Amino acid sequence: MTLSVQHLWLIPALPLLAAAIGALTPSGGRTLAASAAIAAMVAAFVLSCCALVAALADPTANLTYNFTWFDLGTGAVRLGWLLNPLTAFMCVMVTFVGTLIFVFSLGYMHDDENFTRFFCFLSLFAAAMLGIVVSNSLLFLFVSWELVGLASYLLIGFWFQKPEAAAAAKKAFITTRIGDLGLLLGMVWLYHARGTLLFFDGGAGVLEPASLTALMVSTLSCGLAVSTAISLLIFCGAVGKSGQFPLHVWLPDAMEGPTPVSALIHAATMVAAGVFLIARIYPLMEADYHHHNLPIHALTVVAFIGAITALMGALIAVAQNDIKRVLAFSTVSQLGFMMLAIGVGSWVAAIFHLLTHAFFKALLFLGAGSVIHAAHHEQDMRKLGGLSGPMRVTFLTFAVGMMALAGVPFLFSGFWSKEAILHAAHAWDVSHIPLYFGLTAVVLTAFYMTRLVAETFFGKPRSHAAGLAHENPAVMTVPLVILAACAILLSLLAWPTPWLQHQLDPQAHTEPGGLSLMMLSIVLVALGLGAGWALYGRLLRTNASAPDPLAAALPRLHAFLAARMMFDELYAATFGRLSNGLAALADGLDRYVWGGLVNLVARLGQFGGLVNREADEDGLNAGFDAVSRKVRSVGQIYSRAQTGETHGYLRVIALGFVVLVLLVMLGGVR
Amino acid sequence: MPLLSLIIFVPWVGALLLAALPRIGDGAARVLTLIASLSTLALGLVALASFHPAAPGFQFVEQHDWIRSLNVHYHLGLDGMSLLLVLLTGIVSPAALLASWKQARSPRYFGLLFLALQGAALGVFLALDFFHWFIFWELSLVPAFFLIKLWGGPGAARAAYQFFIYTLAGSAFMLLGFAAIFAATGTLDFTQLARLAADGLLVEKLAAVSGFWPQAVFLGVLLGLAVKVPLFPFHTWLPPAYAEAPVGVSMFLTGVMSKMGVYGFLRILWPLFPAHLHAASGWLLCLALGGVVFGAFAAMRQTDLKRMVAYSSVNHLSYCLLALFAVSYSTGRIGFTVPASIAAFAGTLLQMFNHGLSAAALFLCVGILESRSGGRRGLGDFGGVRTAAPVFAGLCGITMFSSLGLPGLNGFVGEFLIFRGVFGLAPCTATIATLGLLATALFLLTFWQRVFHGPRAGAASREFRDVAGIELVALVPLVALMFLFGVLPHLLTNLFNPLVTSWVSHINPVVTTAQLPLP
Amino acid sequence: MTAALILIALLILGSTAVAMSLRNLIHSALLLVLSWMGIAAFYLWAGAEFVAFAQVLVYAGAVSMIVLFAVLLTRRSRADLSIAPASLRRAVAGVLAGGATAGVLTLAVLRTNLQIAPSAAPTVTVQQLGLELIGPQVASVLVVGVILTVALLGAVVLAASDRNDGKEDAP
Amino acid sequence: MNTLQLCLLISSALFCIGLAGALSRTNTILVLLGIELMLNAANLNFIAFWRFNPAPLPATGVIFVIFAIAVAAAEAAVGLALVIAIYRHQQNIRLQDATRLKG
Repeated sequence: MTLSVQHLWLIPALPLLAAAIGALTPSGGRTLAASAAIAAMVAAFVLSCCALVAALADPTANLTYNFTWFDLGTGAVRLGWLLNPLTAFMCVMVTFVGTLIFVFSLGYMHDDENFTRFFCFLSLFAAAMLGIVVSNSLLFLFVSWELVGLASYLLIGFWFQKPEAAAAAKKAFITTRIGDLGLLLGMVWLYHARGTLLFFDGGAGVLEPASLTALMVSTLSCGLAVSTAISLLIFCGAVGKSGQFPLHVWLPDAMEGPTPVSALIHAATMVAAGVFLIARIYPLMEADYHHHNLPIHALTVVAFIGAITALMGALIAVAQNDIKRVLAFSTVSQLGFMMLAIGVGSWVAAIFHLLTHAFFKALLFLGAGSVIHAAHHEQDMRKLGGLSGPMRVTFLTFAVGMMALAGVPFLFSGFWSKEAILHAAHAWDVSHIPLYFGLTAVVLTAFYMTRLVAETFFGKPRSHAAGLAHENPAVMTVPLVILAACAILLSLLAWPTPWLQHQLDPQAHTEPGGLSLMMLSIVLVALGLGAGWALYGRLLRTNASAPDPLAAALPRLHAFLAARMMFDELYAATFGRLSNGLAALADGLDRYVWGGLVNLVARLGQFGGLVNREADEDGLNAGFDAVSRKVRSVGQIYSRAQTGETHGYLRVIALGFVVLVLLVMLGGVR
Repeated sequence: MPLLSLIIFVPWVGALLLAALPRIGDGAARVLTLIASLSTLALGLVALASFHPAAPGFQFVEQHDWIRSLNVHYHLGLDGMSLLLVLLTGIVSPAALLASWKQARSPRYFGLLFLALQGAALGVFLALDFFHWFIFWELSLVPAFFLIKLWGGPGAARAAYQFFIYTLAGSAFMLLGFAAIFAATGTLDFTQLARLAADGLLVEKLAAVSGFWPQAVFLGVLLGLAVKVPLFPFHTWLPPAYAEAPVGVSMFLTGVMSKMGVYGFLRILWPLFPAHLHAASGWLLCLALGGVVFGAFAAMRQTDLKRMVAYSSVNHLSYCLLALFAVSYSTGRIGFTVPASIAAFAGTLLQMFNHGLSAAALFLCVGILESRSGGRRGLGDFGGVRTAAPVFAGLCGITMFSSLGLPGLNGFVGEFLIFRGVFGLAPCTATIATLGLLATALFLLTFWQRVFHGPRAGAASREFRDVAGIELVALVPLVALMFLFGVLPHLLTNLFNPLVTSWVSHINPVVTTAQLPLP
Repeated sequence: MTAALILIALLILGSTAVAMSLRNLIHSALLLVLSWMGIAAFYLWAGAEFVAFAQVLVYAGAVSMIVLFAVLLTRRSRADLSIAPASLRRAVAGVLAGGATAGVLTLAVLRTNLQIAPSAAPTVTVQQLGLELIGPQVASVLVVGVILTVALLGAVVLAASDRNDGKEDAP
Repeated sequence: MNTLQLCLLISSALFCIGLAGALSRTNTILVLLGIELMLNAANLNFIAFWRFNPAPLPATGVIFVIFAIAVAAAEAAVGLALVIAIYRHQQNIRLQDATRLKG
């Protein structure tokens, strides 16, 4: 059974419907809201599978269905749906992981009083993400993109009574919006340059050769190709959404939301959107690549930003103590890997890593959630420990996730997707710096994940809460098991044959991955694992306040990393102050300058009145008074004529008339 | 049936009825006011039903001789832009009345003044002869003044005087300008004047009187309209007036009256003085940009919620002017393209409508907050309202996101089209203007965070009613319309697409080649 | 023709002059009715029938009645009806002023070269008048109507007896 | 002297009689009647000019007189009402006694 592209809108529409149901359900209707949300996700998953079947029938085809949203002048603003393997794989991943996270939430949020609203927001989140995926128009993609931002805002701030959660939500929204402004400008520019925002439109779409050529050929005054400028602007959006350097600061704070939300944000929906966007518009990003006279290529920027992000995220993760924060920075790092992959020209590797990462990162977050839930919301791993016994299922599945993330060879999907990226970086002919950054990050990843597992699960419980922890009900563990299985099984997509690669991009030449590079990365992973075990596994801390061995060795570096490289402070000192200053300036201008001007004019008027009055009193009025006294006395004389006697008046009128006529007649006055 | 006259005068008849019934009860006065106010919506829908968007020119035209010796006609007409604004008035006015439903002090006089204000605003949107257009324009000031002064907050008297004097001073210049136009051309009819201007005769005739006149007249009219919109930096009357006015009046001021200025720009200044506008548009573009950026940043700094929303109005309206000035700026230059201009104009009209909805609803929300806290509306007077009043928080949140331009709600389409247009015409301006978008998000989210999130504090720590009854009746339709026009913008764009197209096609590049320096 | 005019003139002027000099107010009023009838006769002579009838109706009918009522309302005793002419000085002054005006006017009339129509009297039918009145002159008719109404109301207000008047107006 | 001039002389005489009467009598009612006579004299002129105009406009003089009569009637009504009011106030209707309005 296949799903035709006309009906592709059903996939986002179903969760949206569930969100509407959840929004209108009173807080008592828990079952209705949750079942609607999960049923919608399952249905969307089934539809996505059908869509996948349809897409794989001809992987090279871009099936589109375009329609008019509204007329504008003589033209129209058009939207559309696009079905190709990229869409289909993403849909399947989002709906599958989403469904599992939804089910997990049933258990995790069971005691929350805003249960229905939570499912409403989750559904909205999934719907918006699916909207991004199925869109054949940058405009509709942007619409969904912003809705993703909204949903993340609502979910991160779900426990809005906590000031930290509220602040984190706002930070996430604002930070991603900074990137979105770039995306908006890029989109507007693209629209202006091409007159359409459809990706594929029978030859007229922006991702089709005619358009790409036109965009690449025209250059700006600074020598940049228009396509480069547009690509970079759009990339700004991805930087914000996908937590790339330098806009990654919101991602760790987003941990303030409930853990399933973190799982959703970090695995399936929000951060994946940025990578997906760049993969979607890859032809545009790549358009300037073979044009050698340009000062800069869009993809180069992407690769370096990705490499910096990968290394930076891994470094910061080493020094975090909050279990979710470690995972958050590992997400930053892995997203950097994906961007790196796109930047070095292999968007397929990026999507592959996106898919595998979605599964094992969801697994890790849900596992962390399971731990947190069991340990009564204790998230500091220095206070955990010894959970491998009481939480058997969680421990095992978490270990699978950890090994997938660390890139333990062969069995785990993460290894294959990471290898694909490293190979692509190796094959990149511009620079090898991203490769070295990536390899360093690989070591660090293995290191901090080992630390995480060791501190959380091994040794003895180091707090009362951790001591009381026991395994969670099946509604929470079953999704873990499924995800763990997937984290392993997904290896099959890449090995023994690079099947996924063929489906996504049949023309791509598969690099015959150098065996030496693979060996090197295996050695590096082993190094990381070993170092982690040596530092944290053997010397298990005995109580929560015992010093960190790394902090003891390199206190200043550790403090710097623990403070997340001071980015927040840096931004607060620069942009925060700048915008506050601008606000103060604007307000001051208003209050004192413009308002002052207006008041000055008013004062001048008043002053004029005052001067006038004084001058009148002393100068003019004195004269006037004299004159008017004279006039008054004369008037009094004259007023005696006003006897009030009617006859007198009448007589005067008659005589006046006679005199007048005589004057006219005799005097000849004509 | 003289539909347009009915639209204008039914509210006034309602006001007269209220004036003639001194012994009417408070409840009956409220109901009568509401019915008279709703007539605008009903008649607007009648006009909508028989409106032909594709027909050129004005529809439902009523033209009668009035003062023959002055060549003044009673001339009413309706095109897509007027219809949009009439409908907006029809939507916002009843909502504003409902928002002031609990107004304890003499609802009869309140209703009387409000209906007078509504009729005057409608007259401005429908009149096509400067003579009565200006009468309506000035008449709208009088009830607004009394509404602010008598029903407003503690600083209301000062704010009302400032509002009145400032706008009156502005329109005095406009009146002088039109007196000059009348002296030179002998007509005050907008359509005739526009035709003269299109042939280049208007400036010629003015210049025949004295070389300085065209510029002076242009500046006079510009000043009058700029104060009304308001264009940065003529906006200082706005925040106190909006903040001190009672909630319903704030809603009407921001929802409808602020549109009068933009309407004037599009109906009068641009058609009559395209060349002068073009010559001045560089400066004006900077001023509009200043409004966008400074309006938003100044809002960030406010602690009074109403002032904050008032500044956001400055910001949002400046987008409309930004688009207009960008079109004017680029006519005859290399950057000019027809699709971008169409998008800019369509965005302007959409933004006018959508800002009316969102800002009115935002004021309504602040008013509800104010009513719960005993008149206080500082940023620090609340906290955790979302816990106390979840439904209200939801509706207010939707309003806020609509004002912030979230896709899926009404604000987005207009802003997108404006950016699309302005970017096509003046890219740097559009780039800087995005700062305004960012600052808008910043201050609205700060407002939301401080007032609604966190633990219950301030007014919300005591008993805090959720929205119910009348408030819900006022707020829910506005919110529903936000969704409707966000998803289906063609409901609005179809009304003015042909109009906008014809505007752009009538831009005469020849006029603009003559670079007229400002004095 | 001229003879008729002279007869009419004699009637008008004679009755008026006598009316103005009589002592008895009632007699004066009645003589003035005669004078007004004479004026009506003049209108008839000149061919303006409608005006003549209006004159009869308004002056001979209505105004004379009002005058009589006013006379009767403003007397306290029978003696009040006969009023001696005012002081001789006043009378002389009045006659002098009137005579001077008359002289001037006569001079003016006689010295002015006035052309007259050789043709017969212009005819104007009542229908023409009516059309004129509700056509081009409709605004004036309306204004006159308003004036009459207001005058009527004003007259009623002024004349309406109010018992407290005296007290309030007392200086 | 033609007919028109004769008519004008008659009206002048009437006017002057009215004037003399109004000036010499002290009874307010008679003064008012004198004024009415002056108005009538003016009406006579209108009709005379209308009658003997070389190029008569249709009905203009007649219309004028009709309006004048209407206004005169109104004036008479108001004037006599005033007389009654004055009488009620000062118990006589001697015009020279009604001087309270003097400046």
